[in-house]
Amino acid sequence: MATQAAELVFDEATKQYPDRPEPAVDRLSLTVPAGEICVLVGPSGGGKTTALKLVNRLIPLTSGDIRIDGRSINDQDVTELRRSIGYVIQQVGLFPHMTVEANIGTVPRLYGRSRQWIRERTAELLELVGLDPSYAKRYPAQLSGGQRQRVGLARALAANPPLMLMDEPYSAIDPIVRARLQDEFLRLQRELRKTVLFVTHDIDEAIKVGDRIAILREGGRLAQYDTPENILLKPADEFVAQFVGADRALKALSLRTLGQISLRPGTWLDGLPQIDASTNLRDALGFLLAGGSDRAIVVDDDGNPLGTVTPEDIVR
Amino acid sequence: MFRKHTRRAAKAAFAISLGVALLIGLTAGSGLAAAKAKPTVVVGTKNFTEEYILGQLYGQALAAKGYTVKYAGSIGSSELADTAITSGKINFYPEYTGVLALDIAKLKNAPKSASATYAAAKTFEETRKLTLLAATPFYDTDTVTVLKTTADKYGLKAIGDLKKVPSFSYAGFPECATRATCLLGLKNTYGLKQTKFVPLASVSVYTLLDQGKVTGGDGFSTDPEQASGKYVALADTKHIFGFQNVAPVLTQELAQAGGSDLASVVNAVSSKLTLAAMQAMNKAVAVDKKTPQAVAAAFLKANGLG
Amino acid sequence: MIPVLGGSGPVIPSFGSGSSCEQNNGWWCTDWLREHWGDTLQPALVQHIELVAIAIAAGFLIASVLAIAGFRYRLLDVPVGGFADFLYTIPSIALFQLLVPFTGLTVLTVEIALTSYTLFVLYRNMVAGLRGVPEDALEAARGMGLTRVQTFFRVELPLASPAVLAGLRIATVSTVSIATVAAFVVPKGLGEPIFIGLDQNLFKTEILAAGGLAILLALAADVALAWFARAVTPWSRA
Amino acid sequence: MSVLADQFTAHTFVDAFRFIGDNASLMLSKTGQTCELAFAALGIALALALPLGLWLGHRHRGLFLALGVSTLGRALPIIVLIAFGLTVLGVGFWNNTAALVVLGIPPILTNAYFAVDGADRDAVEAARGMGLTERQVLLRIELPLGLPLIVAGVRISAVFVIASATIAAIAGGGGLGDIIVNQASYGLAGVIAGSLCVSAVALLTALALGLVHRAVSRSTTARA
Repeated sequence: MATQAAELVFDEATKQYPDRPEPAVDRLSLTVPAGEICVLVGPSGGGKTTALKLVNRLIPLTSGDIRIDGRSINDQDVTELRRSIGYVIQQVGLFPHMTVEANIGTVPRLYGRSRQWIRERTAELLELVGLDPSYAKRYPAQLSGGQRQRVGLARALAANPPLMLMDEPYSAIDPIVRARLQDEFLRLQRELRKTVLFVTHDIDEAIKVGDRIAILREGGRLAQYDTPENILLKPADEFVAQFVGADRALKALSLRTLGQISLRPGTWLDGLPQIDASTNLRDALGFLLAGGSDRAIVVDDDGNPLGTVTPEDIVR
Repeated sequence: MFRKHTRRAAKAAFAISLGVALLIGLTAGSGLAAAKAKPTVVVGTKNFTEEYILGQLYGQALAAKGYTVKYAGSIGSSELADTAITSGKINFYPEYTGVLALDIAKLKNAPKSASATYAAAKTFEETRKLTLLAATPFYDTDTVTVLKTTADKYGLKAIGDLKKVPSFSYAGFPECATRATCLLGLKNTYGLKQTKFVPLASVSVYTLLDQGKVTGGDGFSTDPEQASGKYVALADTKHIFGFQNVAPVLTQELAQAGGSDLASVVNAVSSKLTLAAMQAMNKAVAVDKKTPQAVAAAFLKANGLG
Repeated sequence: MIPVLGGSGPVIPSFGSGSSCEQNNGWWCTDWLREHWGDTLQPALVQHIELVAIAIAAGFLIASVLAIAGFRYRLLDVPVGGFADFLYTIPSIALFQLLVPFTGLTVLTVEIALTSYTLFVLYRNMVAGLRGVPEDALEAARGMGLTRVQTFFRVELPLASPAVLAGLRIATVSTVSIATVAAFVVPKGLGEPIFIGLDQNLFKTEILAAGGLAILLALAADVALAWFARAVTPWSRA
Repeated sequence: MSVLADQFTAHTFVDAFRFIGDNASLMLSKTGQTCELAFAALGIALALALPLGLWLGHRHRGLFLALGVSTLGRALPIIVLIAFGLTVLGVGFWNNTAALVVLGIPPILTNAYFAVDGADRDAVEAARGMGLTERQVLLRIELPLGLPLIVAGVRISAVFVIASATIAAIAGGGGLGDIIVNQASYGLAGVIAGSLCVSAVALLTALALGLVHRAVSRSTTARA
């Protein structure tokens, strides 16, 4: 699958509703580099979803500009613009009267793709999102919530768009399935390298999913736009600090794995617990504290010891 | 597009040739009465069995002699049929002479004989661009019909005897309520002021008599039920029901266009319509459930008119 | 004076006597059914189907236009829906008579009245069907770049179709039933044999046969439309 | 056959209103007869269909019956019912009332069934959990919640019954139908006048029940 991604730029983008005193989005400026996931996060009323819908012009800009690969969205035909952007929403919005295949084929069909092309593409996409290709002939009513969300993602990817907009895609799904879908999405992204604008109200999801996080405060103003690490460790102001939570240092631990820190050279001691190098620091700390041991052996995928780690090493 | 043009052109050509042919036909035929096209007869009827049969008798006889006949179907009461013929929606319908004289013309003094009734009806119709052909031998008057058991119980023989019945109720067609040959006659001429009237739009009066829902009903003398012995028709000593022979009403325009030929075809049918014939045909439809079409066809065939 | 019609008396042929069942007004005279299927019942049935088919087709067309208008412009919905409701409320026999001054005792009168009755159910169901399309599907359609027309034909219309077809079923069954009253105005349809049966001292066989045909026709139409609805909306079974 | 079209002038409806004025007592008594027949039938239909529909809905049983009855109710032509009634019950008030009751039952029964059957299951479960008896669940929770739909059913039934009551005139049912089928006596103006009166009765009844419907809808929405 040919991968392509576009750079997304918000340039003083503003949305002001005539009947409200405060703007919904206030002079938002940020750049999402091609192939990265930018998560918009913030309290309700922060204008996250509004900002997302400005991009595909479901909500028209009041002032400022939004550019995709340097081209203003207002210079493009609105239907063309929308067809070129993948769109995933919380309620999924599958068409109940169409089979999974017909749902996925909606935009390709508008582009005049053949049935054969759509059938093959559907099979390919279903596999990509972790569904058996036999689901192609089912109706949405015959799918579980998680399956529907997967089909929704496949549908958004159908025309291979360079930019994806995802509006709280996993909010309505139970935590276990949500974690699995997040993992799958990240795996997919490693392969596809799309530019993704992702809206969530869940800071943990933002930290897990985002390459960059934009925190919006009430009134649609950008509070901070940075990598998850910097957001957690160097919050720009009191609002951000409060929003990411008092446990932000702990959350920051989840950003790195044991393999990414320097370990003590392995003095081999029998009876010490073993832990995978791919475990993130937060989980490793929990493992050590819960195990009652002050040291563990870090092993790689093949079980070879790499060194040992103590709680002090992790929080340093 | 091309096809459409050709078809339209063909149609136009056809219309022109038809027009020319008609013109030639008219010029050629102007001196020859025999070649004159026979007029179209639009037959209407009132809304009960005997009228359906009469409509079929006249219509089929005319069609057999080469007239174009259109059936306008059942129109309703005499009043509606009258509206239909005066407005030109139909040009032929069988009517009862007494109804014409008393209910349509609304003559104050009822004619005293069948021929006087016919004459009065014809005179009236001719003032309105209509006319009558010859009347039938049979007559079919309304009768005040009661169950035989009722007649025996109260000793009823004539309409006047009804005063002996404590609460007299009477069923009939809705228009009976405002007709001199019906309810108004009972009230005004016989003095049966307390009569309770039950209008029936579609249900037979005999049904109500059978069910004991009314004391009397507006029957017809040619109804097959009258011969069953189950009912008694009370004598109309004051002649409120008049003389009800049938005569075909037609427009003067149709009468002139059809000339003596049309009149002779219609009169030939009328002459055969005796009381016995009409009762037999009514029975065939009402009791033996034959269709009016079939009964009329059989009768015309048997009499060499079909 | 009355013209004298001379000549011999009439020959009164045998018209064939009815069966004893017919003569005694039986409940179910098979002889009558056999004899009069061709000349009475079958033509009445065909006429009845014609009356209903025309009314439903016209009603469906008019209701579609009104429903699309009422759906797009909500301001129209109240007056249009109210008017359809108003038409539905007028008793059929009254509506027939109220139309007579304009259209006479014609099939047109009957069709206008029957069509008016279908509007209420069809219009309401169409609008409800269109309004009932899930918001998320519409949002997804817009977000995916479907134009308004595409959204209407590919998403709204198919999703409204179960409600529309349900309305069509109700309207068809009711119209088959109401059309029997049409015989008050024109001697057509299955109402006509019923009226004739009433006139012939309640000939039960004819009334039951024609009435039964009307009921069977209504139920058959209902089943056929239900089957059709199932066939064209496979997703609603999922 | 457009017999009557020619009689039409712009004055026909004016004449009809004049007819009502000139024959006020006649119109009043005929309208009264129609109302008597229709409302008696409606009352009986209500008394029969409402409890049955509520009970079936409460038990969530008889879906097939509820659907079947509503389709059959629509499919039954009134003139067939009246004609059939004539042969069994004879001519008169009771034949017509029985026919109208049969016609009036389906919308009430079906709507009552679906109103109760579809009442918010959470609310019903909460009520059971709070210890309400089945009877109390039905009368205090399901009935009020389903009231708008029930009233809508009564409204459909009422319109249907009034319309059909007019047709009862063919079988000596009296009322405004007598005038409507008797153009010979009352003239076109009378026929139109009768039709206007029937329509007015139907519309007023529909309007009144429509207002009740709105009132109960508002109260249940406010409660929820």
